[in-house]
Amino acid sequence: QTEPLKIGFVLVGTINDNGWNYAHNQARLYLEEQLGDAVETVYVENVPEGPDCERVLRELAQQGCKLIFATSFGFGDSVIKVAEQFPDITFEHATGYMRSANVGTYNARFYEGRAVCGTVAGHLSQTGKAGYIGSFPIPEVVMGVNAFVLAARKVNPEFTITPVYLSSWNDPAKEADAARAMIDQGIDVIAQHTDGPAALQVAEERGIVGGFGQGADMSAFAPNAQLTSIIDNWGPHYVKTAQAVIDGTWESKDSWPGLAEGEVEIGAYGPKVPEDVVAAAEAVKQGQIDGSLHIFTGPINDHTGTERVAAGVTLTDEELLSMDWYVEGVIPPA
Amino acid sequence: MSTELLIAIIITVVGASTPILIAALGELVVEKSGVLNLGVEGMMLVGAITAFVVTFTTGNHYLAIVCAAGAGVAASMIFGFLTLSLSANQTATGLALTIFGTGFSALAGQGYSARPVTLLGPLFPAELATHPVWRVLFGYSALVYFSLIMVVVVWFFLKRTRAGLILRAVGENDLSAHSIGYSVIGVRYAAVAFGGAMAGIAGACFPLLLTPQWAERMTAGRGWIAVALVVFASWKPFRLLAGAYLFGLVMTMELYAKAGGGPLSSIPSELWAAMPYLATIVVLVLISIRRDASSNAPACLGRPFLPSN
Amino acid sequence: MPNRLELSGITKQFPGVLANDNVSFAVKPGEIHALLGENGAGKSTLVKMIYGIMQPDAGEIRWNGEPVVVPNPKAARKFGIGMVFQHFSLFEALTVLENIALGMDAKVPSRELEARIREVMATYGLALDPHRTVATLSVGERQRIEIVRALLLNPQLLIMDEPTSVLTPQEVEQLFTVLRKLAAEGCSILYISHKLHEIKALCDVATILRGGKLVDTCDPKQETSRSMAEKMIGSGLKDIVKPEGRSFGTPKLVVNRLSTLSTGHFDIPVRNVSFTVRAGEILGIAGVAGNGQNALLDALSGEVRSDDRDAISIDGLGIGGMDTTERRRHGLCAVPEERNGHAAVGDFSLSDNSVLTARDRLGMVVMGLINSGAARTYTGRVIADFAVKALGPASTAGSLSGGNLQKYIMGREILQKPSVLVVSQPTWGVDAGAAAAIHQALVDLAAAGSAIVVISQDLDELRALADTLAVINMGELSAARPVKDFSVEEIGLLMGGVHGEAAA
Amino acid sequence: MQFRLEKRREPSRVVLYSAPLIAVLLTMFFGAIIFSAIGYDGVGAVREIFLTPITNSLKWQDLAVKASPLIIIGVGLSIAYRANVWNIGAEGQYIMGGLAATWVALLTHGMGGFWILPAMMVAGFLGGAAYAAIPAFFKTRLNVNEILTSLMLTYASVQLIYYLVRAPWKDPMGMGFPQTRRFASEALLPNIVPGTIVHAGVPIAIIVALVAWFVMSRSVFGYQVKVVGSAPHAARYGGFSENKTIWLALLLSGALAGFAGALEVSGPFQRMVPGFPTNYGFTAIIVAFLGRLNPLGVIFAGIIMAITFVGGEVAQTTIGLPSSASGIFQSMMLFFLLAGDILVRYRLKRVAPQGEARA
Ligand SMILES: Nc1ncnc2c1ncn2[C@@H]1O[C@H](COP(=O)(O)OP(=O)(O)OP(=O)(O)O)[C@@H](O)[C@H]1O
Ligand SMILES: Nc1ncnc2c1ncn2[C@@H]1O[C@H](COP(=O)(O)OP(=O)(O)OP(=O)(O)O)[C@@H](O)[C@H]1O
Ligand SMILES: [Mg+2]
Ligand SMILES: [Mg+2]
Repeated sequence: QTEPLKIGFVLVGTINDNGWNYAHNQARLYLEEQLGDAVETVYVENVPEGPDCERVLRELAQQGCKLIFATSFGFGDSVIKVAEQFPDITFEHATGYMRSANVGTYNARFYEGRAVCGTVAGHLSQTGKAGYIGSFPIPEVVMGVNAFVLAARKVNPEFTITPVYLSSWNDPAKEADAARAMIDQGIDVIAQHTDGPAALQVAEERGIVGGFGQGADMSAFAPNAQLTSIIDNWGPHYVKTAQAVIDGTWESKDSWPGLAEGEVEIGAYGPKVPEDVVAAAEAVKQGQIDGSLHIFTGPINDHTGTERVAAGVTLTDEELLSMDWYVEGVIPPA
Repeated sequence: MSTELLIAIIITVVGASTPILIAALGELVVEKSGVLNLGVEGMMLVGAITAFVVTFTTGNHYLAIVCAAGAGVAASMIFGFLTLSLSANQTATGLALTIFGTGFSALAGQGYSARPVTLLGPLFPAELATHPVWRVLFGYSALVYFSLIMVVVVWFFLKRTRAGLILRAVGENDLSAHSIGYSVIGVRYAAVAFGGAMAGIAGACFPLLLTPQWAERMTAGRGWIAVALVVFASWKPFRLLAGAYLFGLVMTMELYAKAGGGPLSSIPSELWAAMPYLATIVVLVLISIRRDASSNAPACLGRPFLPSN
Repeated sequence: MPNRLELSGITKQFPGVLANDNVSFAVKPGEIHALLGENGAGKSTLVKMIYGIMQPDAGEIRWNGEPVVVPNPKAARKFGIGMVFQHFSLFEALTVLENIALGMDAKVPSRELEARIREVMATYGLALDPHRTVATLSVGERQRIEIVRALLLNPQLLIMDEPTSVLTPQEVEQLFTVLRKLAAEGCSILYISHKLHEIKALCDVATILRGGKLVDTCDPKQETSRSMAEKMIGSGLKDIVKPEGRSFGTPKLVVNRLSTLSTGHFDIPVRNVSFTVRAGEILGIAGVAGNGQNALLDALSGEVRSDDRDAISIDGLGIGGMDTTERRRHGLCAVPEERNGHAAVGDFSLSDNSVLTARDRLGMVVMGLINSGAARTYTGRVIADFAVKALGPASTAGSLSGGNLQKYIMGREILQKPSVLVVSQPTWGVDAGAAAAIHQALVDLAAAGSAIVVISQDLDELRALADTLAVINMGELSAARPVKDFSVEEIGLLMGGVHGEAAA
Repeated sequence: MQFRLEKRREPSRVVLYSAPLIAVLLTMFFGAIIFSAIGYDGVGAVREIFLTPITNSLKWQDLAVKASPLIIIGVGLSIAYRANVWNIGAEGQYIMGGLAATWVALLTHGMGGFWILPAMMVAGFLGGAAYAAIPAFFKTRLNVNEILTSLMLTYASVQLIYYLVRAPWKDPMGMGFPQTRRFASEALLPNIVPGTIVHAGVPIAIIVALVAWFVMSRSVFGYQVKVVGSAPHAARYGGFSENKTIWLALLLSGALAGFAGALEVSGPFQRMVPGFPTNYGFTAIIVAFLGRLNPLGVIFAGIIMAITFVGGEVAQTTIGLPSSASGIFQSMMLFFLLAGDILVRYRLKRVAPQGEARA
């Protein structure tokens, strides 16, 4: 009888955030369910980025975790440092880019989901204006904004999107007010990169065309307004990684799966989305799954109208991960 | 700017201002009695989670508001017991109360964050608020009218009633009030409890008025703004009203400017986010330049009451 | 007719102090009854129990013949007991009307209340504007509020705890007229004061407490001030030994056209004050509280500095621009009237309090560090020389009684042998024995060649102590003259702001 | 049987110094009861939070590293609070100190030199002091409440980090993520115990506290702070300027907070990140009180707070206690301490029930 593999999770927020950390915790539960007695998991929530994270990682290592998932970008430095001290423990860092012998990185191609949402928005929006609520303009978010509007403009070439950054990770009241401000100024589709359902709830209340669940299905909060949702499904990756560690086949690499691998899922479509739009959206989804469509394939102009990507050229992953410019159709903030 | 948009902005500003106004009104009464309770943020969080849980389990918004007020009172009584009965340092106790409220609400709110509730609907029948102009007057939920009525009530209470006079007297000179036979501690307990109830209701505004969900630390620092506003308003209820709406405006303008993509949207979002806080400082300074403001401060504010017998 | 008030066996124990020990006496209707005693004899404690602020540990209170319990001041007022406090219980930011309303138990509509106030004021000849904010009123006017407040209740017993310590002689006389009128109407008055000649002039009976025990009841009209004082302290009273026919030396402290700015809301600044004090001379400055004494003391001590270097000089050296520390180095020490919190820090030990003012003159600081041994030694000397009742240099200042703290503070300054000493209210609220000791120390310091300025509201004190006298009124100082050239009436008129010819 | 509070003639030193210990014990006791009552392993929670970090020697380095910024900031705050100056914006001053040090590190990136680290420390000192100068200026000039200004400035400083690391200071090699580049080795705080994470900031914290203790208890400056704090009138009378003391108290507490920021950014963080504000400034307020506003006490209080943080994480992993529990334990500790304060000035006395007393 071998010891179960002890797996630790380090979460930047609470598992009750309805979003990012919630999704990771769901995946942890999925992992336990899938591998049963072979694994044992623990998690630490609300871990600040920086030295506190370092301490938590060491704590988990000392408690006998052989595999540790650190699920926030800001944990990167700490992971690299602690991994050096514990060479026989495997670390996986979400959304990071620094790897070492025992540190791997993983992320999900959320932009693929954004493209599906953008397609729905392009079809349904009457004003042709969408809003996008984010906390900070980091590449991850910029990529999502761009994917969304690129897809929408394939349907409606006049489509625009206005990103609004709140400069705060967690202020649902402000998210709701931002949604109100958007709706009051003619925006009828809202996407958000913040974790909570606040914006969707406003969309529901105001009866605009709608919005999209982020990270998880949020139809409970907005049964009519949620057009569809992007679901973070980390479970398969966790199962695969844990199995690889158990089997001794794990090696350090970057894993960036998307719709095709089931890492990103598109949730159920809302009642407002008619058949033909569902079909169009599913086509975009399928295209990305079978590789026939990559949303960041040229020609792409930036927001000033200058061509940034020539026809037929596709942006590399490297370029995507450091994206700091907006495509045409984005009304850029500062 | 179209009238429609103007009205829409007004409505959003009113919503954003209401919790701050309610909490600040409570704190104003507390401070008028000579007590400085810095635990507003903590009490608001306790109120918010209570309101959420009650709404979620019973669906009754008004019951939720009452329970939030009760929870706020309960939290404020920790503060009251320590500072009034045991003469503990008010600043430290208030800070501890905020830490406590944050921790308590997070603990109590476990498992509630993936749960939806509904907002408290408008008080008046929808027919009254069909026309946009009528909507500005009749389109709000009871919490908004409550906040406005409380401005008048607090003003009237402090200025026109005997109980208000006694409360001011206690804040002005506790030893004298004691020697002519008023229960300083009793009056202050009442004031602190009122402050707690108002902070609890202010907290209830978050799930019931602004965004129908529970999220940890969802008050996001607005309790502190409420405390600052009391000084800003130099302890006057109507100035408090103006102040709260000014802040609601600053906080909301940012979002309208960005969402509208106008020239103001080129201000970095970090500067926008810092604006309410910087504005608070600027206003505190402006108020202080006019010397009379501080003379309106209750003379015993923040000092423990230590009668000689 | 039964006694209005009868106390029997009243006892009150505080930790370590038996404040009242089996005290029994009675007050008849219409009687003006004095309560006398040294500091800490238990007078305030006793009346606080009558008024319901405190509860006796044992004993009985009878009111109009009935045994009663007075649980709180409200109940006392219901019985018809009014009280004017030793320390006023007014709310500065509120109006006269609001202050009075607060003292009423029933809610009276403000219009009606105002009418009744005007009526009471007319009856007793008290003038006051009900709508003024208290902060803008003089001390005498403030006391009138307290009296009106008590009178509105139609009291059968009025308790007054040291009401005259802050009034001009004329105001005292007015007060006495009111009290006599009240007594004639049948109201009893329980009157506490340290001013024995007032007791003689006003009271019918005097009850004397010592150490919490009742030691004597007498008729003050049959006694001398001295005999009453000796009963209070239980032994013979020492006189100030003041060498006759002293000659004064050269001018030491010269103040020349000193003016201050108005600082706070209601502080009166001083204008164009000039005087000279010579070595060996004691200059008394009389005046009603709130006429600029505080501003004068602050300006002299250096707490408020002057723009004009030469407005104040010591031995010819202009010190107007110096702060308190520098002035102390040049020999000027000062004692403000407020003891706890101004002249001393209540939370600090006496030793640490010595560091507050004596650190430079007595070398308690070496290279920025405090030599606590030196501070302790010096404090021990002060305690011994001035008979301060304290456990030792490590006792906190706040644990001392007011009188003992005052002795310590005076001792702390006097033993520094300042060449100029400015003191305010050196014996305010201090009992006769301690006051005599402080007076003697001041006289001795002057005899050793220091120049002394005594600011006081107590004319008896000034007349006994000072060589020359000036009167301060509304921030202006009259010319200084030898004290024996003044009559009490003249000083009183000057204090009230009447100058020159009118005074003659 | 009833109890009554009775004023002591002299404040009790025994209670003064034993109260924090009693507060900790009461917190453990009631914490165990409360958490058991709501369905957690209460005894386990107390054991893991309060005892494991002490008994497990692997945790000592964590305690030291976590406690040292708390101690440095707490020492500064205890001095300010003694002067009756309520600086609750230490978090902002800590941030500004960190930013100032970062600025030096980025400016000197690529230059070698032993002077870089000291320059960063000086910058941290000045940065924190400069930020504290704002409330000091408004307080002394216009009598604006320093509690509010210092707090509001904290929120503003957080946004300043966000802005700087997102735009002008962004790591060019950082894949667009909002953080600065990693500091060069000259700008990193050295480790002093090989094989651990204990950096030079740890002994510095102890030294800061000891020096502050000496200054506060022996020097005229310490005396001045205490007089101004307990009796401003008496201070003026004794020749101490209240305004000057407010300035000194705010600058000193700000400088120490900024210094802590510089140590943190050059030590554990090694670059500026949006997650740099970790509430040290707010937690240090509790530390200052728990330490009785005495620099020596602050050392112990800092360690106790560090224990609750470290233990809080242990309890999460071992017994599944939610992270919010540490906040509840911390506030309970402070509540008990503040409640116990009254026994410094008063004693509890048993009194016979009413009725019997009146014979
Ligand atoms: N709670 C207390 N416990 C012990 N002693 C006390 C307490 N409160 C007051 N005292 C004692 O009371 C005295 C101070 O009271 P107070 O100032 O009324 O004195 P006093 O004798 O009336 O002097 P004065 O009239 O000059 O002010 C001190 O001797 C102090 O020891
Ligand atoms: N609240 C108190 N707690 C403890 N002791 C007290 C208290 N109040 C007064 N005492 C003590 O009781 C004694 C009587 O004080 P009391 O104030 O009655 O004296 P007093 O005769 O009014 O003196 P004074 O002439 O100074 O006003 C003093 O020794 C004082 O120290
Ligand atoms: Mg007394
Ligand atoms: Mg008395």
